[in-house]
Amino acid sequence: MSQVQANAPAKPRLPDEHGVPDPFQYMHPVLKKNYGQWAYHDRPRPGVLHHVSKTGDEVWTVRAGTQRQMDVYTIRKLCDIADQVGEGHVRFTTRSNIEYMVSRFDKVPALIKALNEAGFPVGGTGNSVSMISHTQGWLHCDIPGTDASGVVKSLMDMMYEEFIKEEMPNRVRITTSCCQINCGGQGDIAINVQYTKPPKINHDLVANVCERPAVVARCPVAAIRPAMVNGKPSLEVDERKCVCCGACYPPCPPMQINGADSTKIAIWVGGKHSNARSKPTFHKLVAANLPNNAPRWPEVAEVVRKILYAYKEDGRYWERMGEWIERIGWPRFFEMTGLAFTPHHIDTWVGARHNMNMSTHIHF
Amino acid sequence: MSQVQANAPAKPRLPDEHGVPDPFQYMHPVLKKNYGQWAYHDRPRPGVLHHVSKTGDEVWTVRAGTQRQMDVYTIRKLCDIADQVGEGHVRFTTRSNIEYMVSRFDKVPALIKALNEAGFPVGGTGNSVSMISHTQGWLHCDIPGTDASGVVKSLMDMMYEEFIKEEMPNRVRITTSCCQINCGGQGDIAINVQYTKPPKINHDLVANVCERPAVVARCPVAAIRPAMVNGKPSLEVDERKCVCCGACYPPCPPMQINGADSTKIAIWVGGKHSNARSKPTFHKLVAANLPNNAPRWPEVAEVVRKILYAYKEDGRYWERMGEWIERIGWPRFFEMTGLAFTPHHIDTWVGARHNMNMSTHIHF
Amino acid sequence: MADDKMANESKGGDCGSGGCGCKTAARPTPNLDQLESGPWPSFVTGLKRLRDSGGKKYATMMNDLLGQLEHSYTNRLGYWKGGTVSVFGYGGGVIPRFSEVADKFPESKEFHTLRVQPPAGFHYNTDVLRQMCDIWEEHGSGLIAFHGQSGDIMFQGTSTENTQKAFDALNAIGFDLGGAGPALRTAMSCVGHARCEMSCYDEVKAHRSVINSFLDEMHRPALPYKFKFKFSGCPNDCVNAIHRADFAVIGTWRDDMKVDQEEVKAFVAKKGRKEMIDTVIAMCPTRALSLNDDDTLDVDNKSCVRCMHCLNVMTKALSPGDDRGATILIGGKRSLKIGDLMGIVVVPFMPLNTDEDHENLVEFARKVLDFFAENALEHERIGETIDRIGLPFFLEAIGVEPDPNMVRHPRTSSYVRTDNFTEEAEKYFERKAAKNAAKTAAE
Amino acid sequence: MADDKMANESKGGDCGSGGCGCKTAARPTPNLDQLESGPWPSFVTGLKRLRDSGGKKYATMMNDLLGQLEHSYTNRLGYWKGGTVSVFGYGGGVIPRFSEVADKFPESKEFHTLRVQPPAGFHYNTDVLRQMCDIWEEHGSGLIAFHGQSGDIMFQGTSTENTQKAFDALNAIGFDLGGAGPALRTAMSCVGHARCEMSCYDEVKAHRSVINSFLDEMHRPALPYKFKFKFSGCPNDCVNAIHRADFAVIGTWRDDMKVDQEEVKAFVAKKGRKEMIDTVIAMCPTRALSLNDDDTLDVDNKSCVRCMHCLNVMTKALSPGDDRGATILIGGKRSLKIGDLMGIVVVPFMPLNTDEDHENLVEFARKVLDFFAENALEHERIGETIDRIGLPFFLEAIGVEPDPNMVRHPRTSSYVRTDNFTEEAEKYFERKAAKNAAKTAAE
Ligand code: SRM
Ligand code: SRM
Ligand code: SRM
Ligand code: SRM
Ligand code: SF4
Ligand code: SF4
Ligand code: SF4
Ligand code: SF4
Ligand code: SF4
Ligand code: SF4
Ligand code: SF4
Ligand code: SF4
Repeated sequence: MSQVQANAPAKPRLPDEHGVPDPFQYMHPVLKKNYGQWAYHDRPRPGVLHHVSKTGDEVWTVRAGTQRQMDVYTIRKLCDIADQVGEGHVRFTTRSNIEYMVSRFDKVPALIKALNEAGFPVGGTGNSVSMISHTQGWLHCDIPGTDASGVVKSLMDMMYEEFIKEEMPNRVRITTSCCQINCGGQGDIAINVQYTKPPKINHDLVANVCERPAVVARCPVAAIRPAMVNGKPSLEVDERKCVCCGACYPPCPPMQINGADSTKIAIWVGGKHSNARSKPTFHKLVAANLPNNAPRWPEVAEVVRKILYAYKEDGRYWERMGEWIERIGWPRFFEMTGLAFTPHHIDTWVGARHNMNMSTHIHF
Repeated sequence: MSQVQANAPAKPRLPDEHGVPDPFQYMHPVLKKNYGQWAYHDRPRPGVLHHVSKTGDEVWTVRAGTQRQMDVYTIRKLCDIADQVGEGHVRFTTRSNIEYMVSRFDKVPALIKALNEAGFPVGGTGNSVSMISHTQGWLHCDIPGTDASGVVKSLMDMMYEEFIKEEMPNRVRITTSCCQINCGGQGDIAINVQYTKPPKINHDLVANVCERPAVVARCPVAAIRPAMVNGKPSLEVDERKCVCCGACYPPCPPMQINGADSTKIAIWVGGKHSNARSKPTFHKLVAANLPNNAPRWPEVAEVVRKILYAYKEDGRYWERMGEWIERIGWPRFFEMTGLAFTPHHIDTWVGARHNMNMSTHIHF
Repeated sequence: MADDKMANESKGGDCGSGGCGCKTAARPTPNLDQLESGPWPSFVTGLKRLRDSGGKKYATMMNDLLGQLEHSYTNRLGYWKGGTVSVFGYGGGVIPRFSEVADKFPESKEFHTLRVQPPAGFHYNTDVLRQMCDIWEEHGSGLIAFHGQSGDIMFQGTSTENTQKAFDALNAIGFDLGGAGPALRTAMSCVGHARCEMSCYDEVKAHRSVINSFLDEMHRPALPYKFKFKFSGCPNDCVNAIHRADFAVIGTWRDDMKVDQEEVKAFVAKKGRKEMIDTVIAMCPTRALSLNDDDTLDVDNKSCVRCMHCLNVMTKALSPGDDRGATILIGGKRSLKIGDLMGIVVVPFMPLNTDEDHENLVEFARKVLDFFAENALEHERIGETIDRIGLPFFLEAIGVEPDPNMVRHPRTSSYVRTDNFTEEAEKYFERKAAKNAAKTAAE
Repeated sequence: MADDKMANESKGGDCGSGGCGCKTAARPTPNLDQLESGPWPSFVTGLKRLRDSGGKKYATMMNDLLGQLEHSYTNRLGYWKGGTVSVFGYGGGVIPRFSEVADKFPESKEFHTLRVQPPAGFHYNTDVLRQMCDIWEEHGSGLIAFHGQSGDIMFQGTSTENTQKAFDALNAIGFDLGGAGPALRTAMSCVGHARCEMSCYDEVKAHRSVINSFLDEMHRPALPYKFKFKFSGCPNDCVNAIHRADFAVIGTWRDDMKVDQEEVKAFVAKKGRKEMIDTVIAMCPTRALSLNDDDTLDVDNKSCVRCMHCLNVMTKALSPGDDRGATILIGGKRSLKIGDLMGIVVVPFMPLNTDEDHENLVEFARKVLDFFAENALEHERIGETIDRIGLPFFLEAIGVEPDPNMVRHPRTSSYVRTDNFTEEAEKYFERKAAKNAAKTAAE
């Protein structure tokens, strides 16, 4: 028996199911000491938070932008900064910015200098444009209509000044998603893929690659029917019904929804997760059919810029993007941004009636 | 020929299609003179409106409640008052109150005295409980679950003081409907029939009285199927699906939805037609299964009374019933009124999700 | 207290005695009697007065009507059924009522109702009311409702035989039947221009010019289902148009509201700053109001959605602008089949001042009615049609351009085919350019 | 400007020369090169650094990875496909990626990702980060994302063969895989108690006690579809729990908020009354705030819905109450199939202070997960299940009593069978009586 075992690869190790690691072993000591005892905070300058605990302890946090998809050299560079001018403890935010905690204010200037010099912009706090949360794109996903990191890089270059300053009416959360599944989630502004043509079916591959019943069940408008095509079992799409949602593509890659000419970008505004003032909301379509022009998506950047600066100029302090539009009204939003209002902006999906104006609350 | 004609009834007259009569021939002269020229109004005392026109002309309007279903003696009595102490011109409001217009304030006291003495309460203006708008009920309709005028009489007796005073936070519009079609419309408080059992089918009558395809199509949950019953074509109801809406009864009276034990009364609150402050809203269920106890509906009156006085006590000036509840939250509404919150209050109809709380806006 | 004099005269109990001369004894009404007490005017007392009006034709009819109503109160069931009764030349306007218990209450076995259109705004003088009473005493039950929920004068309770006579008499003094069945129905307009400072268009003119252009659709029912117009002079919507009308016309204004700062200061002086903030500033739905430290009012008219609240509170200080007209919403209805619907904004603003404006309103109404007649399914209201085919398609069918004021907000669902989005956007820009060009030319 | 020193070292162009020792020349990347300019840190510069890190194992892999990415940029199409790769003992946690253009870019034909659960709250010291870099340099591509949208550390790009080795090394320094496929997924909790004054419960404790109780559901995928927990310390919801989690735990408080009137006055003195009214009083969603003439603040705690706005604006003056806990919402998800859903309030308030409280949270999580496992259809999220069977039935199934805080408002449709309404009402009154009795007993 041992013979067999010796040649057979050593029986692989059963994992230690640690689950979620305990963060206290890595946490900055001032945070650990005042866990659950914080009193208030303020922001001495853009990119820097100052928290004071009930015991009077204080901590300063310097936040800087990263490219999220980081090579080991970048990560080690960030660690060097933490060890040399920080206090060796960092955390990453839900938007993949890095935060350096220090126990003395006088360490902050050196920290900011080092970060900026290493190419990591300090900012993203308070009423700024924070880092765009994004997804995998062509780098890694199996069903992307566009890239993610590339869109983020192009747009953050355009909005760099608004990341390092706090001059917006309120936080601006921007997201991108490289298909209509929308892993990137919702945002004040969302840059999402929008398919514009029904899937082109590669009939040869369907039989052996797709479990057809599953695909048929995935279609939200029941537009897919099994069909025999040149003698082989395949699928057929009723193009009048199809709403180009792409749901049939993941379980059945031969349902080619992507096409250089058909995959476009749409811009949505007014998504909100927090409960401050108003209840959380979904974002709303404002522009579609924008070209999927890698590597810098100039047309997409231009529309995002117009929206951002109309908001910056007309929004009132503490109004999120959606709340600003709720006050000034959608007619003025389309006027101020120069965007077109088309029949496609009018909801036709299930429950569309709820999104209609059943009142005489009219903006002129 | 003339012979036949003489005996045959004189050929009936073709109608003069007047359509909507011109009101200026009946309108009070001060109103007519200042048509479209009014400047502002105030209310000298409950039941009396005072309008001032841009030319400085003034008119006083005394509003009084009526039973809407009026015998000719009542109408002539109202006319006598108009001729003796009014100025011969009246109008009826959308809620069937009568309004007397006079061009001098000194006529108002006599007008009020005459109306009160004749049993017509002066009031229903501004932030009062106005007359309950109602429908036909057992007096005249072919599909009523309860009476209408009787419910109105019982409840207005209970709320008489609030009609002649202006002590509510804002207008209180109450409506009743004697079946679930709800001709009475929506209200701050609505007293509507609510069927609680599927229809009992009188199979003998179905064949010759109902067009079956029409009935099948009327059911919102497709619970009705054609069926042969003791040899005759009839209908069958899937009682698990039936939501007791009563839509099958009007086109097919043998679908007996009414029953002394099964037809109950439900109370709804928070309906609003105006656009002031908030957009128009539908009323919401608060109590159901109240007994259909003609002739005075005491249990229904008690629930309405509790709701009205909780609103009167806690509502803020200008808050309609629905806006008051929006501020204090539904938990406190059920607490203050002592009503029960049950699974039936949670929407299960199409689009129910829109009525759920998808936020952490919680009232404690 | 109810009018004592009238009450004694018609005490049901002792009808047998005295000169009432009716053949049968008064029907016992133990339930209905309980509806005569209490301060609110009693419809039962009124019915008894008709029953006990010695020698009147309707006395016996009302006696049996009271009997049948008591029968309903006892069994908690209704005993009327429909039928077909109409006047010569019209297919609608009469609600036929035949008793299911004619054996027990023969005198009221037929109790039909004539729906008669009132003068727009419900204005009457005592002369015409007395004429109506006389006619209904002659040909009907003497029971009249001012008014039904749709706004008709309801002459309730006459026989098949008297229906035509009653109508002829009312027709002779200038009145016409209203709507019933799958037809254009009677409309309603608020008191508005006649007595209200908030009114933004001539409701009488709009009501009469629209309805009187479609009397064929009212009197000869041939639509897929009923269709109702309602006319409110401002967003306070005193005739409940948005909830209850297929076609709601609501007055509004496009320019800035008029502010009399002296009256604002007087109001603040009287009520105090705290109440001014809590009941006006904080209650504006779009935070368009701000109170300055000198007690004057800042109005951000671009954010104001014309909800009427601040005008309602300070009627002297604030009033509608001068560039007036109406918003049109389509599709309100009540509960049947799919539940209540409210009208959706289809025309955010249409001027409604000149005769030509009113003709445009009638033309637009015609376009919507024609669309309804050709596209609605049997027993489908236009609001249901719009849900079925989608608002964009409806707009295209009636030639109205999409406008952001039609939506609470644009779609949140990505499930739509947008391959012609760019062409639609170009059309939008062309229209906008044309409008701006026209505007600059007009200035 | 990007860090010059590092940039020169990895200039793609002259890779052929110098000691990079890579076998094949650098893939041309004309598109990707355009993503190296501009002030924001460039992921392309990072990828090139890995490609040009002479002698490193991953250099050639990253060269072909860059080639394939450029190929995608040119054709605007993706070239990855899935497969099945896992570590011994686990069914999930690895995202297999096989290249569809392995012929052109062989070195990166396998580019699997390990999803690794981070320390709750994303806290690290430089020591552990350097260890991770070393491990990923040894067994992977050297590319790590802090963090994926669900919150995993994403060790991106390794071969089938190296997957187990990489995992073993990470497992050895105390880390475990996250979730993938139809399984419990990696959760996320905000910085909360560690550094934020708004935090209403111990997020680390809740996150770790819940997830670490269900590692079987995470590592051995057997649910009908994915299931996600997220933990935010207050209604600002900094981890987007309501939108993105099947089970969202959001901190809140039940008693009155704490008000320091001196700090309120200081704030008003600094900002002025007008700004105080416009940005705090008028922005409260339920008009629960009123500014007194002496610049102190009236808070109507009964109307306050804990939206956080006034606390956010005046962090010194206002803070949460002391009776703290969490609201639980169920059913958030993104767009697939029926469009985006948000969580619905299922537990308006659950205390979350003592160990016992945290155990109750885990027990409740277990009940919901068991319900989901037994009742959801294949590929159906729990939010879709609730829409299908109705919230009342779901509440009954998990033994939760209906509470008005679960609804925006009660039903507006009359289409429901209410014949057992009275029994349900009696049950409600019994529960209320019991609760009141318990409360008075406790006082
Ligand atoms: C660090 C982070 C939490 C974490 O665990 O990583 C965080 C931390 C704080 N957030 Fe947040 N939020 C963080 C993501 C979020 C998110 C989620 C997201 O961005 O995807 C939201 C929901 C966004 C949305 O609604 O769509 C969020 C909505 C808020 C709000 C509500 C803002 C509003 O008015 O709607 C506040 C309140 C405020 O602004 O004072 C807030 C306040 C704060 C405070 C001030 C709380 C405190 O007292 O410490 C923290 C300092 C941040 C700052 O910029 O001033 N945080 N915050 C996240 C930093 C993200 C970033 O790098 O930009
Ligand atoms: C990697 C990641 C994007 C990123 O770059 O950060 C991602 C990537 C994918 N997601 Fe996602 N999702 C990621 C977070 C999310 C989120 C956000 C969250 O979890 O907070 C959502 C929205 C919340 C939700 O679960 O709905 C999300 C909603 C989806 C969905 C839609 C589910 C739905 O019911 O609507 C799918 C489709 C599916 O599950 O079949 C999906 C499927 C996928 C797949 C597996 C695509 C597929 O079906 O083959 C992607 C794998 C890409 C790859 O190559 O790694 N991903 N996905 C995120 C996970 C990283 C991590 O583990 O930390
Ligand atoms: C006479 C009448 C119109 C008619 O053509 O008959 C009328 C007349 C006026 N209404 Fe009205 N409303 C009339 C039915 C309505 C209705 C419809 C209904 O009652 O079924 C509504 C919609 C109710 C709803 O929203 O459900 C209505 C909502 C209003 C409002 C909005 C109140 C609010 O804040 O929501 C105002 C504004 C105000 O209160 O100052 C208003 C204001 C007024 C004013 C003050 C307008 C004016 O400046 O003259 C009129 C004096 C009434 C008063 O009581 O002070 N009127 N008003 C109706 C009298 C009904 C009655 O006898 O009680
Ligand atoms: C008489 C009246 C109640 C009253 O006492 O005031 C009434 C009584 C009836 N209505 Fe109504 N409706 C009356 C105003 C309304 C209104 C209010 C309005 O018009 O402003 C509505 C809500 C608006 C709407 O049209 O939806 C209304 C919505 C209905 C419906 C539901 C239509 C729907 O699509 O939801 C029906 C059912 C139908 O039409 O088949 C209906 C059907 C009926 C019928 C014909 C019952 C039937 O199907 O046999 C009732 C005849 C009763 C009778 O014996 O006269 N009645 N009905 C009102 C008409 C009097 C008048 O002409 O002035
Ligand atoms: S959004 Fe679509 S393409 Fe992008 S990572 Fe998520 S599933 Fe993949
Ligand atoms: S793209 Fe969407 S709508 Fe079209 S066939 Fe595929 S699943 Fe159906
Ligand atoms: S509510 Fe129903 S029963 Fe009453 S009048 Fe209208 S249709 Fe007839
Ligand atoms: S009562 Fe309503 S749900 Fe029941 S069978 Fe009749 S139409 Fe259908
Ligand atoms: S709707 Fe407006 S204009 Fe008409 S009466 Fe009411 S307040 Fe006056
Ligand atoms: S009319 Fe309404 S929306 Fe306009 S300023 Fe007044 S309160 Fe605000
Ligand atoms: S969710 Fe609340 S407690 Fe958590 S970090 Fe954000 S503000 Fe602080
Ligand atoms: S927390 Fe929100 S709801 Fe409560 S008082 Fe402050 S602003 Fe108003």
